[in-house]
Amino acid sequence: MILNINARILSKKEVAPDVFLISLLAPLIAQQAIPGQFIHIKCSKDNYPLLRRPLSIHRMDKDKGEIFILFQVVGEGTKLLAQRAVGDDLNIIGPIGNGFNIYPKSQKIMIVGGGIGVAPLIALAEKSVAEDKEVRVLIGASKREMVIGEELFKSLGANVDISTEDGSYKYKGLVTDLLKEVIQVWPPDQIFTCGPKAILRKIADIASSISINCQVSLEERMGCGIGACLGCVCKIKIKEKEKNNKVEYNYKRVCVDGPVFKASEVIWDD
Amino acid sequence: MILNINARILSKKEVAPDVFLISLLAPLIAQQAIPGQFIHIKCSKDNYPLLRRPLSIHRMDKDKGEIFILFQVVGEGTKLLAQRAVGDDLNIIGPIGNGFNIYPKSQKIMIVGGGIGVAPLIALAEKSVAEDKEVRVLIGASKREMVIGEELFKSLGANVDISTEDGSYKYKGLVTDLLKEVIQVWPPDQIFTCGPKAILRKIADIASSISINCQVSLEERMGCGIGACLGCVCKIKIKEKEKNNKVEYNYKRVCVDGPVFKASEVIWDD
Amino acid sequence: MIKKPQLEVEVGRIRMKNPVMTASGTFGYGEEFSPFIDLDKLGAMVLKGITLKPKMGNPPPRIIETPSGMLNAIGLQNVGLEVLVEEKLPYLNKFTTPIIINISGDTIEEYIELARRLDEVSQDKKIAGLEINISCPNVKQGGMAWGTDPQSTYQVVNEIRKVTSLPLITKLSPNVTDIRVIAQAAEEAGADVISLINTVVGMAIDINSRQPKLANIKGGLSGPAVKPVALWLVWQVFQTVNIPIIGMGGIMDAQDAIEFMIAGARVISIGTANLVNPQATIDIIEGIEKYLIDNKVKDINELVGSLKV
Amino acid sequence: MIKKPQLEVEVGRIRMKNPVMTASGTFGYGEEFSPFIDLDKLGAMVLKGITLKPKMGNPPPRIIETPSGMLNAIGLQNVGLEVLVEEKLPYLNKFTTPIIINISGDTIEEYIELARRLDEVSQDKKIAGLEINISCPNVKQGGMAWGTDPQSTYQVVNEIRKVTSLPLITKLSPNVTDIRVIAQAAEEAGADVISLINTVVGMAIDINSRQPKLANIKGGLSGPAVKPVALWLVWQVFQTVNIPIIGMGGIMDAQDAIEFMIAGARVISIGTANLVNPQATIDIIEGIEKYLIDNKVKDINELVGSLKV
Ligand SMILES: Cc1cc2nc3c(=O)[nH]c(=O)nc-3n(C[C@H](O)[C@H](O)[C@H](O)COP(=O)(O)OP(=O)(O)OC[C@H]3O[C@@H](n4cnc5c(N)ncnc54)[C@H](O)[C@@H]3O)c2cc1C
Ligand SMILES: Cc1cc2nc3c(=O)[nH]c(=O)nc-3n(C[C@H](O)[C@H](O)[C@H](O)COP(=O)(O)OP(=O)(O)OC[C@H]3O[C@@H](n4cnc5c(N)ncnc54)[C@H](O)[C@@H]3O)c2cc1C
Ligand SMILES: Cc1cc2nc3c(=O)[nH]c(=O)nc-3n(C[C@H](O)[C@H](O)[C@H](O)COP(=O)(O)O)c2cc1C
Ligand SMILES: Cc1cc2nc3c(=O)[nH]c(=O)nc-3n(C[C@H](O)[C@H](O)[C@H](O)COP(=O)(O)O)c2cc1C
Ligand code: FES
Ligand code: FES
Repeated sequence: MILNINARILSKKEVAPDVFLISLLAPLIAQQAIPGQFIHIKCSKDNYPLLRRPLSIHRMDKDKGEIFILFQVVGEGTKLLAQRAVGDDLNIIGPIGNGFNIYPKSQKIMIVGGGIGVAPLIALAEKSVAEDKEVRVLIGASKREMVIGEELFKSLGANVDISTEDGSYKYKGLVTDLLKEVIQVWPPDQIFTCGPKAILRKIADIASSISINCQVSLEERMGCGIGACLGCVCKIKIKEKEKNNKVEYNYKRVCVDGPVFKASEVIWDD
Repeated sequence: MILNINARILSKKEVAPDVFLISLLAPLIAQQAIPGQFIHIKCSKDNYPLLRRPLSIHRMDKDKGEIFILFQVVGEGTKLLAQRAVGDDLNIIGPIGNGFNIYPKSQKIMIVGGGIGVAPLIALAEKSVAEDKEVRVLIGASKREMVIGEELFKSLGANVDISTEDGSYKYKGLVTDLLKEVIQVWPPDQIFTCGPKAILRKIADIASSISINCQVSLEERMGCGIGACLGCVCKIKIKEKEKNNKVEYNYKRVCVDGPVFKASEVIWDD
Repeated sequence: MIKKPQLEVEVGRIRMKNPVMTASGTFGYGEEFSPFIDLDKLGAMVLKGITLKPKMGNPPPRIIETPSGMLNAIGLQNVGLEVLVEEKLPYLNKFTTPIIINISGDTIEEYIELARRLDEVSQDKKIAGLEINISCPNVKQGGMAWGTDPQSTYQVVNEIRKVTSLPLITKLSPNVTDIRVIAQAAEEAGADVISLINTVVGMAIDINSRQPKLANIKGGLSGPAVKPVALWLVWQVFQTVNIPIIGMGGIMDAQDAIEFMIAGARVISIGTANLVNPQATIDIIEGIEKYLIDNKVKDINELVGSLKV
Repeated sequence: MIKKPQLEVEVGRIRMKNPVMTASGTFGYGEEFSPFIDLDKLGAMVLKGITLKPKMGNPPPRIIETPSGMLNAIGLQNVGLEVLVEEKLPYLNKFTTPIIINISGDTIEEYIELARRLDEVSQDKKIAGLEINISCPNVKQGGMAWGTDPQSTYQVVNEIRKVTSLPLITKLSPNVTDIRVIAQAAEEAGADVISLINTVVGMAIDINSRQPKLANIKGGLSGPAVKPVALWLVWQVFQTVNIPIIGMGGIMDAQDAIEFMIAGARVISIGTANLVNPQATIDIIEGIEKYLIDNKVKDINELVGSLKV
């Protein structure tokens, strides 16, 4: 059941330059939420900026009734959010979306996060570990300071590799290059990924070339966040219709039909 | 010379319910300002709300280079202003306007303030006292908590009378009724007033009936605040043209032709 | 004890508990909002615009935020008439709230066919009325083109009038030189109600890529930014026609809603506000009631067109 | 060392140091802004709209803030042609910045007489061009009525063309069904430049008094709220005419300005932003220069109409 509530801000921390971690008191959302779902947030107290902002549920603590968001300040909405004070109430809608689907039979789980895309992947790693999966995490960042979540993933017992584009930390290059190397030695049963579209697309290609189930968390500009406005669509293949060599597709809503889609179903052409 | 500067907020205090006193570091404005002038303030840091808000210079401390504003929270702009933090920079334009004109030959100065209208009158009382005038102040408020400036006026050596509409403090009734009584025993050389339009109008009538120079500080919605947009006009009589029993008028800009006008020149009909 | 003010209104034979309804395209098929509000409390529900056949809509991005507003270019993605009737209406028919179907066509024949079928359907599915969308800026053919010319407005409404006895609401575009002649044409053609405004055409550009921010290049502006424009157009139409008006455009709260009623709207529609606050409709109903009590207005209908000029 | 980008532009024989000018009515007679900026740094200055005789304007309130915008109903208060020429131009002629006079008439004869007189005057007072305001929503006769019909647009521009060789800018109203036909009419009638948009008609209501917030009932909406609309109309006109375009409507910063240039404006005008930040023009000139350097654009003219669709 999706809720519209005012959630108390319990803590706020700048974990990397312009990247904030906020915890919210939201017991009913924490109870229900599954990894890969998100909340839709009213960042301001007035009508400016107007629309809500979608942010993944970074982690949930069902016992304490808390949820966490981890976000990068990129514009007006996230700027205001970063300025909100501990103790303030934040109006949020959630949990929203389908979440990641970990197949029961999967044993080796590969998690690949690009930049702030690691946000929903911690919860996913937590769940995978709880389900006794072997978990390997690849984190890609532009430079050392922007590597987020390394300690957290490690504390969960995951094997973590890191790439930085400028080579300032660990593997130098794109996380997709790192992925290509790692799967040679450690072929996973499933790949889960979240990050910039260009990265997701490459990972989808890699996964498809070796026929591994890959799930990507997509981002699209949102209006309602609850499936009503059809503002947030992406192109998803219609399987039955792949005739005449022409791929047929539908527009699916990222908010409620996603945000997680099978990489093989996504049409990446825009 | 009118300036556009960022002035540091030095202090902030709620002096009555929803009435705030803020001091700003603005040496060049403090130097030049005369009582009755105002500053035009960007209350928000972004474009929402869009326009500046005009507030009188409540007091100026030329030595310390400080100016004070005293304002009531009535809408979005003043609400944001009240939320600004000490240490923040506030973008302001000023000093603007003509200010009150104390005639050298005047000996008895009557100052009448309605509600938050007392804001610019403290500076005026200060100047009048400094020029060795006898000063009497009447403050009108809705109720006791809303009486503003009593101690300040007294500390300047002014004789202060107060009226409250609900009778919760001193004289019960309108400040205009109080004025009528006081001028019987203490006819002033000049009356200066600021407050709600209905009050100003009545005071103008009283002053005209006994032919005393009366100066009113008017309020009108402002755009630029610097005389360019013609948004803030009021009707001011054209003296020479009072022929055919028809009062002729011009639209004068409250921001730079005012905000202080001779009560006898103002056309009150709208 | 304070007596509750009378909130009931009637437009074109559609009786509503209160004057607050939902604007097409911002309320899905109603069901999406059931976690947040009791759909039975609404004055009426207008569903996402429907076409004869399912429509894919425009490529993304479809939504861009602008200062105090948003541009959308959904392009009328919808499930098509038959799915609406078979899958969406049964759920909605569980509620007492009148259901209004917003219809769009590329050709006049499509409009007629839609109206004819819905008229038929309304025998067993509850349909309170049709809203003729001749003002959608986001589809290539049809849409807005119909509503920017009095002749074509007359023609569409008139042809639809012939095939159905359902109450007809004609939804007008603000993108016209003189909305009064369009409103008049709709009235003469047999519309029972005028609704306005649909969105205002606009665009936004990404200065880094130098591309339009919307894949569709242009979109429809809605939200608080357009409120002053919508209010003026409602007031203009109120002075022109004798049929009731549904006012919308940037209504975010009860104050906004009351402005529209004073300007002449008998009913108001909540659009973009639903996206920002899924409880907006209910908050606004309560806010209107409070205003009436505070201002000692016994009947909401007294407010309509009460602007003092 | 980074080479400074080329900022010079030319519209209708008016050469400007940079593409940033001021929008009529928001910059007074220039002098009001001299405490804040160096008027010599501007691309051009357009003065408050002038009429043949002095005009009183509308009663107050004349300005109301709206979400991300403002409504104004100044009603063209101005000192009249003679005072402009005798008292305002001498001061402005001390600067090198081109001065453009925005003219309004109730009748076509008034427009002609204004243009004729200004043409005469331009022998010894420097006048770079005339902007024909056929789009003011705040005056009873004349104003916007001229600019909402292609025939009357053609007529006004054509008659003015006959009496002056000064560069002619025609300022268009956004309150029309199809701005392209109006722009075309202006071009055919001999306009050298098109400027747009003037304000969008709107209103606001005080729900306590139930009166319009503006004494004039309606006013013109400007500011960020209208930016998406203005941008779309500039892009429409850019695809239609061959003469250069001056774009305006809600430009608050350099990013906004660049959007307009990409959409097809060779020059941009700053209106409402002047009221919010009297240094806006200078900030925007600097911001544009920075963008050009960052994006390695050598000449500002390369940006004009470079939208990728
Ligand atoms: C399902 C989902 C989950 C997300 N989870 C996270 C997260 O956990 N942490 C995080 O830092 N970011 C996340 N994002 C991206 C985040 O929503 C945007 O960074 C944010 O909306 C930017 O808002 P702004 O006002 O700061 O930026 P602006 O650029 O000012 O925003 C303008 C508009 O664009 C939209 N927008 C901007 N960037 C994006 C984007 N990448 N995706 C979708 N809409 C965008 C905004 O919502 C807003 O409507 C997620 C996005 C989606 C769709
Ligand atoms: C010369 C001058 C001096 C003033 N001095 C003071 C002062 O010292 N202390 C004080 O508390 N108030 C003063 N005011 C009134 C003050 O400007 C308004 O209360 C304030 O602008 C309200 O802004 P808001 O956003 O809070 O209210 P909103 O109602 O949200 O404002 C909406 C719009 O209306 C305008 N507005 C609202 N009320 C007034 C008003 N009374 N006069 C002019 N414009 C108004 C605002 O500027 C804004 O543009 C003065 C006004 C003027 C013209
Ligand atoms: C996302 C979105 C989708 C819309 N879809 C439709 C539609 O299908 N049919 C229609 O007539 N109007 C549609 N509209 C217009 C709204 O019904 C309404 O007329 C407009 O948004 C103005 O109201 P608002 O400012 O309250 O949103 C849509 C608006 C939005 C924002
Ligand atoms: C207070 C005010 C006065 C204006 N006066 C005039 C005028 O006299 N002549 C004119 O052509 N346009 C006038 N305009 C319109 C502006 O020049 C400009 O076209 C419009 O405001 C849109 O630009 P903006 O959003 O940047 O303000 C006026 C606008 C404002 C806000
Ligand atoms: S954001 Fe409205 S449908 Fe997804
Ligand atoms: S506020 Fe612009 S002239 Fe006074």
